[in-house]
Amino acid sequence: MIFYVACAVAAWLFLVGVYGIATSDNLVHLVLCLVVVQASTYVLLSAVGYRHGGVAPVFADVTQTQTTVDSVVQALMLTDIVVEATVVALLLAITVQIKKRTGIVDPNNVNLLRG
Amino acid sequence: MKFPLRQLLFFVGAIGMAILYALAFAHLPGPEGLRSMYRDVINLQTVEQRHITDAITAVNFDYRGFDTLGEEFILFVSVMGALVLLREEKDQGGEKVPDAAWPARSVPPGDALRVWTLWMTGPVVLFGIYIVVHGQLTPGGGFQGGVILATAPLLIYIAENLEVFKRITSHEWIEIAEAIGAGGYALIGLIAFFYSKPFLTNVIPLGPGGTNINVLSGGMVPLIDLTVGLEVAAGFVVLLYAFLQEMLVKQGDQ
Amino acid sequence: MNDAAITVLQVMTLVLVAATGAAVVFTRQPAHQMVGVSFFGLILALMFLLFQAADVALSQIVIGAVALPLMVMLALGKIRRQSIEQDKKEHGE
Amino acid sequence: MTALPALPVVIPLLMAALLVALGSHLHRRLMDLLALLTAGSVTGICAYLTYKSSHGSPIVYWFGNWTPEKHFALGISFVIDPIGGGLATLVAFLIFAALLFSWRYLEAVKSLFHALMLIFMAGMCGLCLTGDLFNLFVWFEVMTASGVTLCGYKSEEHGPLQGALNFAVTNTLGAYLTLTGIALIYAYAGSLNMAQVSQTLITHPPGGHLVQIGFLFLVAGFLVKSAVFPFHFWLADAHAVAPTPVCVLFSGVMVELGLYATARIYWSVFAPSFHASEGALRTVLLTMGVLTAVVGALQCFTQRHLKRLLAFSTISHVGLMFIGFALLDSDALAGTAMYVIGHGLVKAALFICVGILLHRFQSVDEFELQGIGINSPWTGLLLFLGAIGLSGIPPFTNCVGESMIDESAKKMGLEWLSLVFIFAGAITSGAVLRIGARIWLGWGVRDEEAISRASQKAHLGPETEGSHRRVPWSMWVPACALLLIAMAIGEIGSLRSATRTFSEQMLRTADYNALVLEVTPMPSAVRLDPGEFDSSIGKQVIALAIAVLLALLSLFPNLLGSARKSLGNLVDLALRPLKAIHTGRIGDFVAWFIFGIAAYGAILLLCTK
Repeated sequence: MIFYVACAVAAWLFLVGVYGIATSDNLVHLVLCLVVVQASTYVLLSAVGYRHGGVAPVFADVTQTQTTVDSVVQALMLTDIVVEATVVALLLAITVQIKKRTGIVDPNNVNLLRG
Repeated sequence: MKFPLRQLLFFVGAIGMAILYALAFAHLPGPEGLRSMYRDVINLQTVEQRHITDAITAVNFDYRGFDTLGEEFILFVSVMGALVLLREEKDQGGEKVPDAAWPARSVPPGDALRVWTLWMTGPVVLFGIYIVVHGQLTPGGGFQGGVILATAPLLIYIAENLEVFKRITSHEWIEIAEAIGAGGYALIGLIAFFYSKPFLTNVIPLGPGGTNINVLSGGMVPLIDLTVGLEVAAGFVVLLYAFLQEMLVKQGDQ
Repeated sequence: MNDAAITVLQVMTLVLVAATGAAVVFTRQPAHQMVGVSFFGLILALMFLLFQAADVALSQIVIGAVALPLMVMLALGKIRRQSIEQDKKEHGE
Repeated sequence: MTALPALPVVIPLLMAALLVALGSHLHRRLMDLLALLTAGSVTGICAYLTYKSSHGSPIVYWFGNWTPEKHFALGISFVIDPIGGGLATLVAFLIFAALLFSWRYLEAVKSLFHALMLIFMAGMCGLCLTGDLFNLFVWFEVMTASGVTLCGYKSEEHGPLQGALNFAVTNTLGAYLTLTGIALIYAYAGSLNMAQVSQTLITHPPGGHLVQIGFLFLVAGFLVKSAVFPFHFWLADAHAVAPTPVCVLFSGVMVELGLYATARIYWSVFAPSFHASEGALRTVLLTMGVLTAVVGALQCFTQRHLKRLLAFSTISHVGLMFIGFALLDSDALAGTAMYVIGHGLVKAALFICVGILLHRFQSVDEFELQGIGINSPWTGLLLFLGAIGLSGIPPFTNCVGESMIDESAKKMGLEWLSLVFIFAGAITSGAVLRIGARIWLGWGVRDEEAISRASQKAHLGPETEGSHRRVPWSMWVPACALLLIAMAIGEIGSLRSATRTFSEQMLRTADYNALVLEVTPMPSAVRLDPGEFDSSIGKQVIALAIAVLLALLSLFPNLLGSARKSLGNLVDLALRPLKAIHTGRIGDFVAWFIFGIAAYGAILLLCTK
């Protein structure tokens, strides 16, 4: 059951985050909404990697015969977290610079590309 | 496009997406039926074959080490990106702020805070190093430890020892350290070529195994762990510094 | 702790994740939102712990609850300062 | 072979780290040389790997020496077949051309520009060669992060920042959906290697629509990358503002890589499980292709910003390439491969021409530049050649590709697709002819009001330093070389037979699985002949004629006489909705993204029998 709850939460986070981006009027707000969208992948991945009654696959404390959760998925999530940090850093840098150049942080107004 | 129209477009799409999600999840086998071949093979092998107890570190730095190489360079690029995007243009002369412009904080910290934060720096650095070097034994590793290490200079800033802070962060060597960290990962991968093995093969002696696994076990894994720790620590210092400098420069103008 | 208790905890955290995620989105004030995001990061870390992902939880704490809000805070500080300057310029002229 | 397959990724990464480390101590020219040397050697290595894999089986390379144990893939593999390897060669070659062009490029922020270009190259090569789903995602992210930074490189201007923002947000959203897809597939199949997943899907076919939805989510990021309608908005914005050498890469290969990844995922993983819904997938892909081709072409003709114009032309041509892939047939795929090569070379050359204009006259506005080109006639000649190439006239390589796709469409009873090719080819080529005629021949009515409007717009700053009087050899040589190659290789019969042979090989999923997991060499590919296709160039001549006519009419609307006004109104009316949706606002793009995925998903599921 927990698996399907997690899946539903993942879908919810994705859509609610995208809604935030679509209606955002502040670039910092937009970046943080993107963090929420990314959290959707965290939730989904941790549900996919979880096994009922499983323990963390650290064999200092557990023996190899015990059920463990999926280590591969956790490695993927670590990469995912790095991606999150980099995306946020890049987007915030862009935001700060846009503010500096135009004085505006509203994504609906920063519109210099029409041509 | 008018705002309500955009919302309409989104909601129609969102309903569709929700249905797609539901249909996809409904046909997943659920936690009991999930296939776990990958996990099973790795769980069985990691201690004997790799002398590593933390299976996640084994996957990260050995079984799927090539992914992590790419991941390190994503971080590397984004640090460069923040530097490129946040740089001050040259033509506005005098943007390079003289040392005098480094600000005093508006509210100077009390002595107690200063002493306490400075005192904290040591343990934070030690904790960071501990997390880095124990990567293959317990949860944590180069990445987590690296970020912890990167917060140490900030503590110094809070304690307002600006001279030390600047000496730590504003020097070129921190960028060099980052490049060495990222490049070092790839270099370790090259060692395998001398043994006629594919890139990133773990050809270094695995060290103590079985119940004696320690910080030196795992062959190339502890080495990679260190390079990752170096890269992440340096990378985040540069990153935080780039944002912090943005703020400090303007404070200096006032 | 028995299995049932863990499952209950997991469900509770998941619901909390869903709620705080929505709260982050619907807080339109970036300064308030930043607090929300650090809280969200912590809840996610808790969720990872309950799903037996200690490595991920540690990463999430250092990134999601420390480094990320720090970057946001610095960026916000910068943006606010610029707004003040712009106001000054406008009033000065 | 224990080292070589890894090098296209490892060499540029190492060199990038070295350049950053040495950064300020290196002379600019030395950095240029090192970067060029890296790109050159990667081109050589990729070409050699392609050659090797075409004489025998595709090369399978297991990183960390994790060869499959009991037929289970533990590690990450590169699977280098001639199609992927050839694309990687094209990538490295275009990077070389772009680096050569930027020999005199804007002063670098330390060594960061070169390092970013090299990492961008590593990401693209990795994407071409990998045989692992998550590894594909990692290289996708490497490409996105370095691409965004390169796009916003001139961060002192407004435009690049906005372009980079749109690029970053849309591509990141796409990447998250791709990751969701990977999670779904991993949850079902329990592995990440493409061959392994494919095999699990065959032996344990999942119920319901899991395969279709998983595929759609998985390729979502790549659809965004390849600028399929309605995910294409970011591309024009990014192109319009990115530095010229970066545009060369965005248009020349990055967009095509999105298509390649989609095709690779389909043929290496999903094709056998899609048996029942192949028709539905064809419908979806054809819809994508036709919509993208038409919208891109129409938007292209209405632009006056040269880079933006070329960007929309790229979008249109990507639509055509998607049509080639949509037929899900080996001959059409071979045609698409030829088309990718031809288009990549021609479009890269065209962007370099625009870069030369920007270098000489500091503007990329059609009206501002009117008649000014007389001072650099050779650039004009190159641009006209490129324009003709876009319409798909022999001897350009994309012409051959187009004929091959046409032929295969005819076999399926989809003759009408050639109309789309004529339409898109004629309009995009007409647009480039129009700007050529206006800038170099000075044709067209001079519109002072339009010029003044242009000067109010945020202008592109100069990208070069020093004298602007001459065009240095490092700028025009790459453009000439690219066009010459595009013309020379199309008619080579052995290239045609090779693309046909190896496209056919790419379609054999079962052999691919056996190769990767059981180390069974692929049965050596039967060399196919260059293929019979309608070699009459009637259609292409019609397209070119329409292009010339369109260019003339838009330059001299008075030729239409009294019909001018009503026709103009009609065109305006038809284009208004298109203009209205290209808002440049990130919120709209995101809404379109969600809507587009849902709509394509709906078509896919509803058409599945």
